[in-house]
Parts: sequence; C-alpha cells; structure tokens
Amino acid sequence: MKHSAFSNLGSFLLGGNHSVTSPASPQAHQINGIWWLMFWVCGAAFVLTMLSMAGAIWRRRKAIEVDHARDSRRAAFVALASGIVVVVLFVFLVASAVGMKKTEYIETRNALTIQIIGHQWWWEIIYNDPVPSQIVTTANEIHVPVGKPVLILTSSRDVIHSFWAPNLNGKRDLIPGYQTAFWIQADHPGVYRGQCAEFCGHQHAHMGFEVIADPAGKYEQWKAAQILPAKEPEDDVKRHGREVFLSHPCVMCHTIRGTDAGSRVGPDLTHLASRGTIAAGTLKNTTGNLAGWIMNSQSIKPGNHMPSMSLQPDDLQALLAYLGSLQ
Amino acid sequence: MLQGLERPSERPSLDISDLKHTAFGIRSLVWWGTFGLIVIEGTMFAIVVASYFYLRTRTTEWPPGVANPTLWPGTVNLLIFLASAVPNQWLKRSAEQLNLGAVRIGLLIVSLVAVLNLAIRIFEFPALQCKWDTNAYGSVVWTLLGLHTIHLLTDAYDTWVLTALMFFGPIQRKRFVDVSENADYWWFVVLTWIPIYLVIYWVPRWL
Amino acid sequence: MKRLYFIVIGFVALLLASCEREQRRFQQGAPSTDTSQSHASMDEIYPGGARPPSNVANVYEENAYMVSEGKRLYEQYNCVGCHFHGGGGIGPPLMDADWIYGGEPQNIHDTIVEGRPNGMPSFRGKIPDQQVWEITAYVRSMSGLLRKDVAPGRSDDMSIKKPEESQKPEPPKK
Amino acid sequence: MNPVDTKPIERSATDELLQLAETWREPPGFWGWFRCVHHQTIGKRYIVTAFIFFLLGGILAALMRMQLIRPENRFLGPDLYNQIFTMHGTTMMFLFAVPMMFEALAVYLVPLMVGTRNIAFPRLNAYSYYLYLFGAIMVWVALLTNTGPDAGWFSYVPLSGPGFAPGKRVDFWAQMITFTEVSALAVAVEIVVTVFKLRAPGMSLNRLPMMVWAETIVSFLVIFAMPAIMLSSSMLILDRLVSTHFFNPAEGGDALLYQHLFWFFGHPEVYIIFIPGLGIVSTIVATFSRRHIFGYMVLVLSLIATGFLGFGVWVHHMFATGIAGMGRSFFSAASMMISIPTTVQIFCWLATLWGGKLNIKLPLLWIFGFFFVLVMGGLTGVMLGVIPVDIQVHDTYFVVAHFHYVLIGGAVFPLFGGFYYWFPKITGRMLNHTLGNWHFWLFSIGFNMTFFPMHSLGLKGMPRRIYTYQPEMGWTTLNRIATFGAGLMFIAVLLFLINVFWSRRRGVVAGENPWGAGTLEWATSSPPPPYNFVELPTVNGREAVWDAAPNQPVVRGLRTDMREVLATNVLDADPDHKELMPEPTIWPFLAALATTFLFIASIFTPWGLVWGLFPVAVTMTGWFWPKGKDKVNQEIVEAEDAARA
Repeated sequence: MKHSAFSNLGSFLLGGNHSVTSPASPQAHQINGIWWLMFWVCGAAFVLTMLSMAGAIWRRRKAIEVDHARDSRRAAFVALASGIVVVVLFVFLVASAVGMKKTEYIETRNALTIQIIGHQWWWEIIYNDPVPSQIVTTANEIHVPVGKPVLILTSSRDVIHSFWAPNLNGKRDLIPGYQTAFWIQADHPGVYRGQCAEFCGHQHAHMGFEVIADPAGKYEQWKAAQILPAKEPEDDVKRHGREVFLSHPCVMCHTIRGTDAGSRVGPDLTHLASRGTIAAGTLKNTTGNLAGWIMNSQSIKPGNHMPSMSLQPDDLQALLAYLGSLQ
Repeated sequence: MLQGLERPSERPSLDISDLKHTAFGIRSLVWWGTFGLIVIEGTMFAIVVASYFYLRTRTTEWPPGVANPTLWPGTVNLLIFLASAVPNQWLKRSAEQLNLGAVRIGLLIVSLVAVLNLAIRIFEFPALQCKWDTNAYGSVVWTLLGLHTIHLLTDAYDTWVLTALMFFGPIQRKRFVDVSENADYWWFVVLTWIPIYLVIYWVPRWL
Repeated sequence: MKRLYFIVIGFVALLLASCEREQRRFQQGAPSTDTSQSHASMDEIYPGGARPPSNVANVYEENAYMVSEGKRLYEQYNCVGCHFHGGGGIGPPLMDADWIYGGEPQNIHDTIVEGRPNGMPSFRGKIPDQQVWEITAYVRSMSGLLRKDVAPGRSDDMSIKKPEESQKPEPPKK
Repeated sequence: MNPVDTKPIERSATDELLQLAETWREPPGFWGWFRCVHHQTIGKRYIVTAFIFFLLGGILAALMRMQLIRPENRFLGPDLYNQIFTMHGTTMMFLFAVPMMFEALAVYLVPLMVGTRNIAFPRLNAYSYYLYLFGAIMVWVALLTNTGPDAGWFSYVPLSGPGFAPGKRVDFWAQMITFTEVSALAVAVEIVVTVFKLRAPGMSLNRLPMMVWAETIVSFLVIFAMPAIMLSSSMLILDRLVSTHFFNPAEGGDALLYQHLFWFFGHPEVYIIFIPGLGIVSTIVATFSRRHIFGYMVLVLSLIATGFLGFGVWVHHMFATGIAGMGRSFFSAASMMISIPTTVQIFCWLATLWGGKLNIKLPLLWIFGFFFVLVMGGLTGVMLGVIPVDIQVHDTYFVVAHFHYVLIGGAVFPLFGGFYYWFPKITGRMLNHTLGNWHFWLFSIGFNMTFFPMHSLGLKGMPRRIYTYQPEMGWTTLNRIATFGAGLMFIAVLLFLINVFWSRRRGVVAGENPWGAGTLEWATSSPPPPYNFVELPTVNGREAVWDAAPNQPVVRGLRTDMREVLATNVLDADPDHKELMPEPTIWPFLAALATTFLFIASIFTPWGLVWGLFPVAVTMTGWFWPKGKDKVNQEIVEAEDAARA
C-alpha cells in the first residue's frame, strides 16, 4: 500500500511514455543514470548548504559579539569545501564525456536510416531506399524495429524545429540549411511519444509524433503494407469519397499514392487509416475526430496551414469512408 | 534642503582648494569616457569581422559568385588615413599645449581630410562589386564598410563642430580636452580601418 | 491646441492601421460577402480587355499575415510553375503594370477561380475562397500595389528578384 | 594624498549649506522634470520605471499561468499567447532586470557609495534614461495594438525573419533592443568613469564596497556583451527590411550565426543581472552580521572570474543544435567551471554569517531566501552543463524552472532585500515589518510552488513555449499547482506595493543610518540631499563608516556656488583635479526624442535612418555647445586657476 502510494507519486512527478526518467533505449538509460547520480549528489550538496546556513542562524543570532578569532579556521573550511566542489564537478565532467560518447557516436552498422523533415507543424518521415518504388513516406508516426539501431537524418523546410522523444534520446534541432544525424534504438516494444521542442510558431504546442517500436517481423509487415499504393475504393460511397478528395482543396496539398493527388505540401495520406493519430499527434484517429478536423481544423489548431473545409454532409461522409479505407 | 546642518563641522579637513580644473589624457573624465566608447565600438567591429569569417566557413567559394572588390578606393583611403595620423597627432599635442592657433589649423586640416575620406568612401561601396542584398557576403561587407563609415561620419561631424567651436565659440581649457579626445577618436577610426581594409579587400584574395 | 488634436488623431489612426496590419485571422469569411459564386463567367471575358473594375475592396491587402499566407500558397500551389516569381515565363508576368484580365482584386480573384484561356486553369472549388483572396493580395503586392509595411520581405531562398516590400508601385495600366 | 590639515576651519555653515542646496537643486515645475540631470533623480526614475515593467511582466506571467491552468484551454489563443510569452521574457530581461539590477541601482547607489556629488556624464545619464523609457513604451504600445513581438525573447531566425514573421512585430522587438542597449552601454561608461575617477579620497581600489565592485564588473560585461546583441538584432532588422542575407541559407547566410551572436550576449546577460544581486548579498550579509565581509579579495576575484567565464559558455545554449563534439566539451567544462566562483562566494557568505552577530531583519531574511533558491537553481544549472542531461531537458520546463530559480533567486530575492535595505535611505522612512514578513513568506512559498513543479514537468516532457497541452499528457495537476503558486506571488507583490505606498508617508522615520551599516551612502542624511554629502568624506577602510578614524578628515575646498566635484586618480583615489558638473538642461531629452524618431522611423523605411540623422545631429550639437551657466562657470573657474598659477 505504502509502496504503491510512493510509486504513484513517482509516476506523477516523473513517469510516462513521454518522460526522461522512463528510459527505453541505451542512450536514454545512460542519461537517466547520469541524471540520478547528479540528483543525489546535488541533493546532498543542497541539504548540506542549507544545514550550514540554518546552523549559522541558530548559533549566531544570539551571539554576543562578532567572532573574528576563528576566521582562519573558516578560511580552511571554505578552501576545503571549494576543493570538494571542484572534485565533484570534475566527476560530473567525466560522466558527461562518457555519456556523450555513448549517446552521440553514430551507429551505422546495419542501421535503418530514416529521414525526418520538420514542417510547420507536422513531421514528414521518409524511409529511404535506393529503389524509388520502395521509398515509404509517412507523417507523424515513426515505426522502428526493436533492438535495431535507427539512424535519423534531420532537416527542416521552414523554421527551426527540434526532434525529441525523451524515452529514447535527447533532442536534436532541425535547422534549415543543415542536415544532422543521430541515432535511437528502442529496447522494448511500445509507443513512445515525442514532441517538437523548439518554438516554431502558432502550433508549436501541437506538433507531436509517436515512435512505435515493433518486433522485427511486425515492423517488416508494416513496412511492406506502407510501400503499396492506396487501395482502390471498393464501393460507390468510397469512390464518391475519392472524387470529393480530388475535386476539393484536399488535393492541393496531400498525396495519395495511386491517385492523381501528389502534392507534398501536407502529410502523405496514402495509408492514413493505419496511423494512430491525426493532426501531428493531436487527436486520436477516429472517424469523428477526422470529421471535426476536416471541417474545423482552424479551431482545433488555430493558425495551422490546413484550411477548414465546407463540405456537404453527403460529401463529408463519403470522404470519411474513403479516408477510413486507406489502411 | 538643509539636512546635515547639525553635523559638527569641527572635523579635520583635507583641503583641495588649490587643485586645478580639467586635466588631459588618462587623468581626465572625458578620456575615460572616450576610452569606454572606443572599447564598445571596437567590440562591435570585432564581432562583425568574426561574423565575416563565420560566414566564410559556410561556403566553398569566396567571394561567392561575385568579383573581388576593386582595390583602389579603399587603398587610397588607407593612405589618406595613415597620412592623417600626422596632423592629427600634431593637433592633439597642440591642444594639450593650449595652442589655439595651431589647434585651429589642425582642426581645419583634419576636417578637410575627413571630407576627403568621406568623398572617397562614396567610391568604395561600388568597388565592393556587389550589393548588400546580393548574398550573405554582400551583406556582411556592406555592414562592415557601413559601420566604419558611420564612425567616420560621426567623428567627421564631431570635428566640424569642434572646428566651429574653436573659431566662433567660447575658448575654454575644457574645449582643448575635447579636441584632444576627438583626436584620440580619430586615431581609433584610422587604426580600425587597417584590419577592416584587409578583411574587405584582401581576405577575398587570400582565402 | 488644435494641432495637438490633429497629432493625437493621426497617432491613433496610425495605431489602428497597425492593428489591422497585424491581425492574425485564422478563420473568417472572405472580403466580399458572396464570392463563392464568382461574378465572372467565361463568355464575358476576352483577352486584352478587363472587366470594369469591381468595387470589392480586398481587406486582406491591409493585413501582413494574410499577404504572407498568400505568398506561401503562391509557392506551394505551384503558381511559380508558370508565372515564376512574378517575372512570368509560361504564364504572363505578374510584377509589371500590364494586366490582361484586369488588375483589380476582383479581377485577379476571378482569374484564379475561373481560369483563363491559353493555360490558366480554373481553381474553382480547389482553393478555398479565403486563400484565393490571400493569393490575390499577394499577387498585387508583386507589382508594388500594397503598402510597404504590409508587403512581404525577402524569403529564405535564392534572391532572384526584389522582395515585394521594395517593389516600385506599378499601377495597373488597363 | 595632500597633507592633512588638522585645524578646524571657521566658516559660516548655514550660508554655505543654503548655497550648496541652491546650486544642486533640481529644476522645479513641469518643464523642470525634463531637465533634471542629478543621479538620484534619474536613479529613482529608473527604479520606479523598471519596477513598473516588473509588474507588467508579472501580469503577463499571470496571464500565461491562467492559460496553462488546464489542458486545451481557450483563454488565450496561440497568437496572443506567443505575443505574451515573448513580451514576458523581453520585459523581464530587457525592461526590468537589466535596467533595475544594473542601471537603476548603479546610477542611484554608486555615486553615493563612492562619495561624490554626481555621476560622471550626468547628461548622458538623463539621455540614457529617456531612451530606455521611450524604447520600453514603444514596444508596449506595440503589444497593446496587437503588434507585440511573437518570436520569443530570443527571436531565433528564421521564425523571426522576413519569411515567417510578417508585419512589424519583430521589427519593434529589434528596435527595442537598440534603445535599451544604447541606454545600458551609456550607463556602463558612466559607471566605469565614476568608479575610476570620482571616488572619495582614500578609497583605493582595494577598498571599493562590494556593491560598487559588482556594478563595475557588470559595466565591463555590458561593454563587451551588448554590442553582440545590438549587432544581431540589427542584422535581423536588415534582413527583414532591406533584404540582406545574413541568415538566409540559400544565399550563404546561416541561421546558427544568429544564435552564436545572441548567446554571446545572452549568457553574459545572465551575469549582468546576477552579479549586482551578488553585490547586494555581500552588502547585506556584512551589515547584518555586523562585521566585515569574510574573504573580500576572494569575493572580488570571484566576481571578476565570473565575468570572464561568462563569455566562454554561450554554446551551452546550443548543445541541441548538433554542432561539433570537441567544442561542446570545452563549453560544457566552462559551464561547470563558472559555478565555482559562485560556490566560493556562497561559502564566504556562510563564513561571514558564522563569524558575525546576526541582526535578523527583513533584508537578511530575503538573503536567506536567496540562499535557498539560488543554490537550488545553481545545482540544476550544473546538471544543465552536463551535455547528455542538457540535450534531454533543454527547452523544457526543467529549464524554465532552472532559470527562474537562478534569476529570481539571484536577482529578485536580493533586490527585494535591497529594497528593504535602501528604502529608508531613498525615502527617509522604514518599510513596515509585518507587511514585509507577509510579503517575504507569501512570495517565497508562492515562488517554490510555481517553479518547483516545473522541474517535474520538464522531466515529464513538457516543452517550453507551448500555449497549451493535451489532457492525456499528465501535466495538468502540476500546472495547476504552479498557477496557484503564481497567484500567491501576485498577492505578495501587491502587499509589497501597499507597504511602499503606506510607508512612504507613514513609515517610521529612519534617520541617517538605521541598520548601522558601513558604506558611505549611510554617512549622509536620509534621503540624501541633492548634493549627496555636506562635505565630501574621506575613506580609511573597506567599510568607510565603520573604519573611520576618530578624526577622519573631510574634504574641504569645493565650491558651493557651482556644481563642482573632486576627481581622484584611478588606483589610490588621491585628489587629482576638480571638474564642473553640468547644470540642468533640456538637451538630453530633446536628443532622446530625436533618437527615438530615428529608431522608430527606420522601422518603416530605411530612409528614416537618413532623415532621422539630422534632428539627432542638431540636438547633439545643442547639447554639446557651451552656453548659459555652464559656460560662465567654466570661465570663472578657469580664470581663477590661471590667476592662482
């Protein structure tokens, strides 16, 4: 009982699938270790300082006179304490260097390479392949195989963003004009949330993504499905939905591979229905949310680049049915 | 406003009534003020130059896509600047000797030299062979040259006002301090031109 | 005293002007009340002659954010593909004083919505009306028709033309 | 030093004092307000103005906390929230912290502490104040007309650049920087010259009060750091207005250049705010321990070391950009090293407390608060110096917590302590003790309630600068606690305001030296007369009042019918020569108006820069040209000098 209250408090203060202190990768483990080392050492330093301040208040507020006599002893104390601080800082520095080495060297051997491009306010994710037809483009949802190093190449098309999935590694800025590389590796299957960490304009708050770590087999399945073009609609409603998509503003920005829609302004929707969230991790991908998003995107994410649509109810239903079929 | 009236005045004193007013050089307040200003502006120049070299590292070709700056206007200005050091230093010395006649002549010379500098400066901007909005190289060299021109212009203006003052205004010892400090500032304008000249005109040829 | 009065009025007017310039309107109706059905129809228009200018004022032309959105859409909807950055190419140039189909906001709006012969496609239904007006405002900024404090500055790409804010005004000739 | 004449001089004290008061009297009336050049007047204006901006910045903070009290709140939209958080940071850093900790305190206190009658270059001082005021008003009027800058107080490109920040919002931000930095640079020069040249005889450099050391070192930091931000904001505005390409990667520019320049200023900026706080702490600790500060030389060297190292750590704001490895290790090491001097200072203060006889009054209470808050903030700062931890918590609420602990702990806590400490000097009356206690405890509890949970929020992944968050993130409760804490702080500050307004009229009369303190500002009446000291003091030790010899001489021989001050030499403060300080004048105000016209006009057209130069040149010439009483007095004293020679 007591234990569970304590761990409840712990998860209230620290835990979650979007947390520095619930590491799920070698790098995050390493950083978590350094964090706790520093936490305890710094905590002790804080307590000692406060105790010596309290001691001074306690002893000296009733003092009858100023005490210069023991100043030389105090000098020794100051020198000693400062020396200890220097040593502790040196230990931290070594921990930092070691941690950096572990978190930052780039693991390229049999690594999976993913290119991540930041946009105002969503993430474009590209699984590159020498064969153009094998390239997978998706958005806001990164699938990785468990236990395999993933090399991430970052860049940005507009302003600076920062890619950060705290359970997996520290953040990395996406800077226009620069391409940088770093790597993550998930130890366990799971869904790890991430979010943009560099202020990027109106919808900086709603620029999330998910990293989904799957066992190798499941990952391959997912990837094979993603390579395929969009499914042909199998009934009239969905066919009408596709018509709606192609004759309305949707087509100006989105791609659905296998149709005439090929614009790269917004996220690739070829396999929209396979994703867990929409609007960059803002809403669960349900039909209701999708309808709300299409009709009223500007009230959900004010200022984002998708205009709110005005569609007839029939058209909307057909469009939803079509989008819902894009597994 | 009579607080402190009741203070006993029966204290020993340090009598300073014999001290003089105004001093030259490091003793004067104005020298330290000018010095502060020079440090600030010098830092500013240093940071623009650092930005220049930083931008240099961001591209392979330098100057990128434009021709090297034409040498003559900057070089002529450099020579004039260097030559101006002589009358300027003479002006400074004359001011410290409170020699009004010499100061008036010196101020006239330096004022005219400044006009000459400014006139040639007009040719320096086209000599850069690019505009400020051509590319980042253009932006930084224009800024560097522009910033130096602002200093040249302010010191020129300051010199003109001082010249007017020494001819038409009240002649005071304090004004000679101002002349002397103005000469120091001219030194600053001259000395900063040397590295800036090298950066603008020669670094594109060397790097 | 009277002068002070004028100064105050002028200052307030300036502030109000800046208010409009700085609005970020994410969702709202387009300038004219009923433009979803365009005034233009194909049989009325012919190259070389403009419609009589309509009196619909494009309030977006007072709004820097809307104009910059127009600029973004102009690139993203690939208007650059034909008109380039205003200098023209496949399509006519947009930064000069010549307007084949009229240079008033309503004319440009209609041109985008209806399309024009010889290549300009119709974007009816594909571009929401608010965005059409944004693009319209931007197109007019390319020939310097907007206030300088509203027109966009340079973008983060190759500097192939002057930014709209430093474009000399080119009032429509026709 | 000149030989000391030990004979008391017979003089008609009343006549001389009347004359002195008349000479140094500030001009009365409405127009007189614009002509004042005395450091006390300007200093008080700085204090009041900066405090008003503290309150305004606080209101913005309260609005943000209201917005974040629950997930997906619709109280402020993203556009307004972005303006508000940008203006909160901008106001607190540029319009409150630097003007208050540096300009206000230095301008008011330093001339009193070094024992002179006015600051060096008093007209420049007035000019700097008006520039600060006009710049601050400009950016706040912009906010109130929905033109508030919205790209963050750091205004990173390209988000703040021409492509992504349409309108004039960011231009106003960039020009506000120019206003406030010109102002700070001017004050920095004045303070350096005042400290180097106008000290009381006998106050050699190794006897400077700690507060004066702090403000002097800060002056140097300002001189070397502020040009970087003036330049980066100018490059930004040039990119926006005349299409330069400093930050455009497509034309050879670079977005990271902006960050380098900004943080080359931005980190020393933290120390510009923090070092005066350390000066206040040293002052208050010594006074209320009733003994000389322990380790004076060590403290001074620590301040200097902090100032130096402050320039070597800027890249730790950029660890997440992925720039090269070796450089980062260097900056990581420097970032940890910089905590050493501050740690040493904390130990020295503890040693002072242990060796003193404590007089626990409100100022000291705030210093105890400072210890608690600053040590916590400093320790999280060390954590942030470790790169692997930094790249995790960088740009999260952990950092928000960290720098509020450091800045509020390192500046606002000492500042409130300083308010309680110097209020009697400035107004002649003590602040109320009971209200003061409520203020302290509510503020401290509210502060920790607001910012402590933010450490947790950061570790739980909450990024900075988000206008809202989703309910499933699990950040709601902690945010709610923080908002309630902010409410407590708000009430505490209101109590402080009530206390100030009440005590100013009805507080206990303070007398010359209510705390029994040792520095020179306490050697004159409260409030000090416009001439600061009836007779300029001489100094015999680090705490001039405590260490004065029984027969400590005073300076005699300064004229009472002119604004005359004594200039001393740099190292030993031996009397050197006399200087006349300028009379009240309207020209600095006019020059500031002209400069304001130049700065604001150039936001709208590059030609503003050209046309604006003319009024500036005219007003500057008017300022410089000798005339009136200044001219006449100068001629009189120079004639006398000549006669004497």
